[in-house]
Amino acid sequence: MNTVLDSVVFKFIYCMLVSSDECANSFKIIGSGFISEKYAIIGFLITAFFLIFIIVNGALVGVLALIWGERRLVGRFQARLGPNRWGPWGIFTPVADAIKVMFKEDISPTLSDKFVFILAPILMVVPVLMIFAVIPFGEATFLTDLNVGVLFVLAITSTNTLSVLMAGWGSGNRYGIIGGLRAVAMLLSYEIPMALAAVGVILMAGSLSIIQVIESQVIPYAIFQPLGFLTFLIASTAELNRSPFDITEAESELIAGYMTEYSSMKFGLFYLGEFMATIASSAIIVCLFLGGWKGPEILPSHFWFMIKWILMICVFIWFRATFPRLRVDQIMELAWKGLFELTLINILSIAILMLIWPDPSITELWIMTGIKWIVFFVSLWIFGKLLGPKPLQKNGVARKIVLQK
Amino acid sequence: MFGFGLIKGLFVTLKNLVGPTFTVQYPNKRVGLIKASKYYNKNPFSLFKSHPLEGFKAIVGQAVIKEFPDQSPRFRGQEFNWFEDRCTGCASCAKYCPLGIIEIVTHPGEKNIQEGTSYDIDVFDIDIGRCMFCGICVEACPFDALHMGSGFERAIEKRENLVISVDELRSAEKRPSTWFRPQMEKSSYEPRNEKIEDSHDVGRHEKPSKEELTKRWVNER
Amino acid sequence: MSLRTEPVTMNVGPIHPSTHGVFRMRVTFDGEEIVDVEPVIGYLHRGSEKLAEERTYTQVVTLTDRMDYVASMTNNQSYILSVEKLAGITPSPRGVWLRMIAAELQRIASHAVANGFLINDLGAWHTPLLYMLREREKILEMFEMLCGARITNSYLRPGGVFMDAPDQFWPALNRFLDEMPNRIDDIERLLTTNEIVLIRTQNVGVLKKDECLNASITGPVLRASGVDWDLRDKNPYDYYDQIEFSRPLGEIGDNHDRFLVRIFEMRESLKILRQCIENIEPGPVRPKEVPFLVRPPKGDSYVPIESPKGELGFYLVSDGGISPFRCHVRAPSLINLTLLREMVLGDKIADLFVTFGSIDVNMGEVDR
Amino acid sequence: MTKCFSGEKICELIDEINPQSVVSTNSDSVHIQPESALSVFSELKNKENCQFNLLNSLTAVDYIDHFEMVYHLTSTIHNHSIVIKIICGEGRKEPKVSSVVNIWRGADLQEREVWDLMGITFENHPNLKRLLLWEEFPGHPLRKDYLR
Repeated sequence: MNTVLDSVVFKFIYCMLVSSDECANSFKIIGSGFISEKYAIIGFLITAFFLIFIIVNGALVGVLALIWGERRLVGRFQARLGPNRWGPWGIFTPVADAIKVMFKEDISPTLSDKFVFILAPILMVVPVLMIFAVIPFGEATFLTDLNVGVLFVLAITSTNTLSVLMAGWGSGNRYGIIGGLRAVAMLLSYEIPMALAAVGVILMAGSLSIIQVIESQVIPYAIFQPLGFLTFLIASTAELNRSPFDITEAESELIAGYMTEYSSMKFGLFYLGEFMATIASSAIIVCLFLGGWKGPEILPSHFWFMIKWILMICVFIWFRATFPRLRVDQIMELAWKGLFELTLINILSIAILMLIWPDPSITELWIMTGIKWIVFFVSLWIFGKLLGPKPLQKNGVARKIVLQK
Repeated sequence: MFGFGLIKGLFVTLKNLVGPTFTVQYPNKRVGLIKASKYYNKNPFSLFKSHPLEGFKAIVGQAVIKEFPDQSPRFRGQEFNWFEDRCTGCASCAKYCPLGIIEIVTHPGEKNIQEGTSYDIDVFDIDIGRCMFCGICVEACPFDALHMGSGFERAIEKRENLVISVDELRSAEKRPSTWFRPQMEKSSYEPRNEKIEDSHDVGRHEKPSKEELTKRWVNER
Repeated sequence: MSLRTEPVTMNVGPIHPSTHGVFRMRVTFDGEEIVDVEPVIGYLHRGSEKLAEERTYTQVVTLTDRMDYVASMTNNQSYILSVEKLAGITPSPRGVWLRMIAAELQRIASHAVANGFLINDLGAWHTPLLYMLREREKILEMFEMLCGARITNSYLRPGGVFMDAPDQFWPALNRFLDEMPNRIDDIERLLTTNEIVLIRTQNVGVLKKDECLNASITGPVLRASGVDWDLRDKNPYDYYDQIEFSRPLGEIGDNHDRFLVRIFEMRESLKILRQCIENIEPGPVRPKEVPFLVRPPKGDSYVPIESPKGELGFYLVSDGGISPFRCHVRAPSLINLTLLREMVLGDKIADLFVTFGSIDVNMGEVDR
Repeated sequence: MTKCFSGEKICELIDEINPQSVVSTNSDSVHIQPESALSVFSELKNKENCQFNLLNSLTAVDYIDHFEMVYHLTSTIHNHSIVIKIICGEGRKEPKVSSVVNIWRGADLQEREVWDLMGITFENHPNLKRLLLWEEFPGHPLRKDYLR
């Protein structure tokens, strides 16, 4: 198991603070710090605090960048300019947004359950921040390497459900309640395909540690198991409440769903949590399916991770700009009748292939990839037939618009 | 195959991502070096001499220039254009206004004789705050004295200031719209770029001379 | 096992993102299912009919602009036709062709807005809506060339139109006619085969042929149900009898049919526009003898036209004065709302807004 | 082209149904008696040579000494149309006609609108409430004697 101490950054700062032989060996130039080995725990705490400070603020800056990027990119997808007033190319728009949100009046409705109402936005942000603890931002650059990293991520993300329900219930608004209940139904359902899609990865990697998963990817799992990638992508889009699965907020139906009654910084926290979840979730997808920091060695590993990360976020924005929303029953249908079975097929096919080739060489891996793609197309075709838009025909004749002369 | 329609849709949005935008950065547009030098009518090097700040901004594409959306010469805008020389104070505009927002007070005078007797204008108030820019007053004006304006940036802080008085009308810049004035359209006149000061240029017919008036109103009766 | 549930009554609107204005529905939900809907309207009531009784016939044109504010040209057209019939005015041919061009452009614009907002109600984050509005923008620019205003046009006058089209109008129109088919193709590529749109709209909000006719529902909604009833063809006004066009008919009458019918009608309008350009001839746009103050004889008139929303007609009664004695608007948007409750009962909450959007009502016209 | 029947033709059509119904005949419309209106309308909708299945428009006019209901009917099958008028509320006293909602569902909102703005009561209307104005609104604004 890799511990916290294996992270290069951590070691670097730790050794600047603490004088010990181990540090003197690993970082010869710096030598040892000024805290004696007796009080090493203080050095440890200071280092940990410093790193957490960086990660949290990095996430916040990332959210600001994402808000700008999303608005700008969606604008371009819609053939308009997007925000362009504040600063060059409008890059200070999120700052102006943040200032506006902070200085708005904080309203809590009379009918609301105050404790729950206030607790909900806080619960939204904290778990998402915890995900960043296990993300490796580059080779040997991570906060910690849990041996159950994937499990940790899946467990932490599911707590979002609770906060959405609390927000919907606590605000005492009917739109809010409907939004919250929809969220519970949808988020709980999509936990299962998400976890099962991750099982395919875990089977191949043979480990739950995210670092191990990345290191085991000779071919990125997105290419190696397209079915798993597709289901994980769809499920995580649903987990993020993003279009086409944004029924919890559903602007055209429920106004803003569970955050209808929120204003000021409470709303800001929801906003923050949502965008941070997008960033974190993209990072997870990059780690599990796109080979993490791996890439040709012309660029440092961190760059590869950043490029993939940003591309993944752009894909989410692209989805949002293109797709209409699904209805609530269709979403549940997709989860239970579609994705659930598809992930099972994925796991089954991987298990069979691993039985045939327990220790595959590169050629055998490519053969396995080919088989996986065949399985992908066949299963998608079958499920499209079963679940797709059925009544294209009426009385067996394809429906069309008649042009009466 | 299932999902094919979704993928087609994704490519349509992708096509629009790289395509042109249809909104404009009104009123200030941020542009690069080439467009900025074209706007200041300089070559890029002399731009640095005359407008150093704008020149440096232009290197990163941040030079600020004015940009207006396209506007038809017939645009029925604010700031009514009124030519006192042509106005006889008949108050047709006030009568035909569907909302009755024009107020005219006159007294008999000698100043603006068009055809027959005339009245001098004391009060000519137009309540722009209630105006809906239908242009029926302009259509009703028999002497082409009143014209629609071409502006649209008349946001002000107080509602009282939305009433245009006669002095304001007199002193205002004359950029009449060509709405219901086909004679102005023939000369390819652009209200955005050109002003009209002479009231002879806006009418359908010339102002008659004293002799003609005498002939018409005295001798022929 | 069945759960004990309790219906929840909720006010949707008048301030709600997808009620297309200030429409209010008192909706009762049971979980996600709709149990009861009662439309409550009147938030935009301005008393246009009463106001018209105190204005001259020309001044009323400005009131008609504000009824269906996404299709002012067809409103003007309907009103002017009624006045012409009442006063016995024969319009100038060029004026008639010009107002037909304006009306067909307006139909494209209105259908573009209807389809865009329908997809917006489906939750498409405004993308198809903005593509549609981009096309509408070109039409509005052409209207600005014609009459100096973009939405409240007041372009038509008894006897024709008030001013001939400027020189730059015809190239702009031709460019639009060349580009628009590609744009509609784009929209179709984006939406008509989109699986999400298909499963959301098919077999939702179904209107049967007979129900539809019995409830006086007209326009694209009626044609989507399969009734071949288009007043441009069945009761041609202006010069529509000299023009060949086909009428798209749906089969089932669900939301998807209504969406498709509007898309096809946009293509048909382009065809009509091309024929109008071919047929238009030089001449005056308005007969000289028509006075500024129209003073029709005693009597009444009702000329229905096919507006983008349905059959629009002005019932005018004259007592021989300079203003109408009574001016009644047969507003298609209001009457198309008759069956809203029947259409959405038993559907999900999300379908309510899609069905409402697919009827394409305009609150300015509903409340007048 | 929709064939608009002249007054005499409409009179003939209605005489086949109920000979006493027609009060007077104009050039393009007929006035019928309010009492027999419902039976005439239902026959007009169902009779083979009429089949007026589309109620285009339903409105009321205030002629100061009486009110007049105006019905524009069209048949989408034969493509012809008629105009029928009913005089009600002579001397401005409680104008009252029978509702046609059971014949044409499309009359629902239009009759509510007429009741709201003109104050004509429709008997047997299932839901005769104010449509555009609020319930407590005094008077009926489209009447000629309505003053703010």
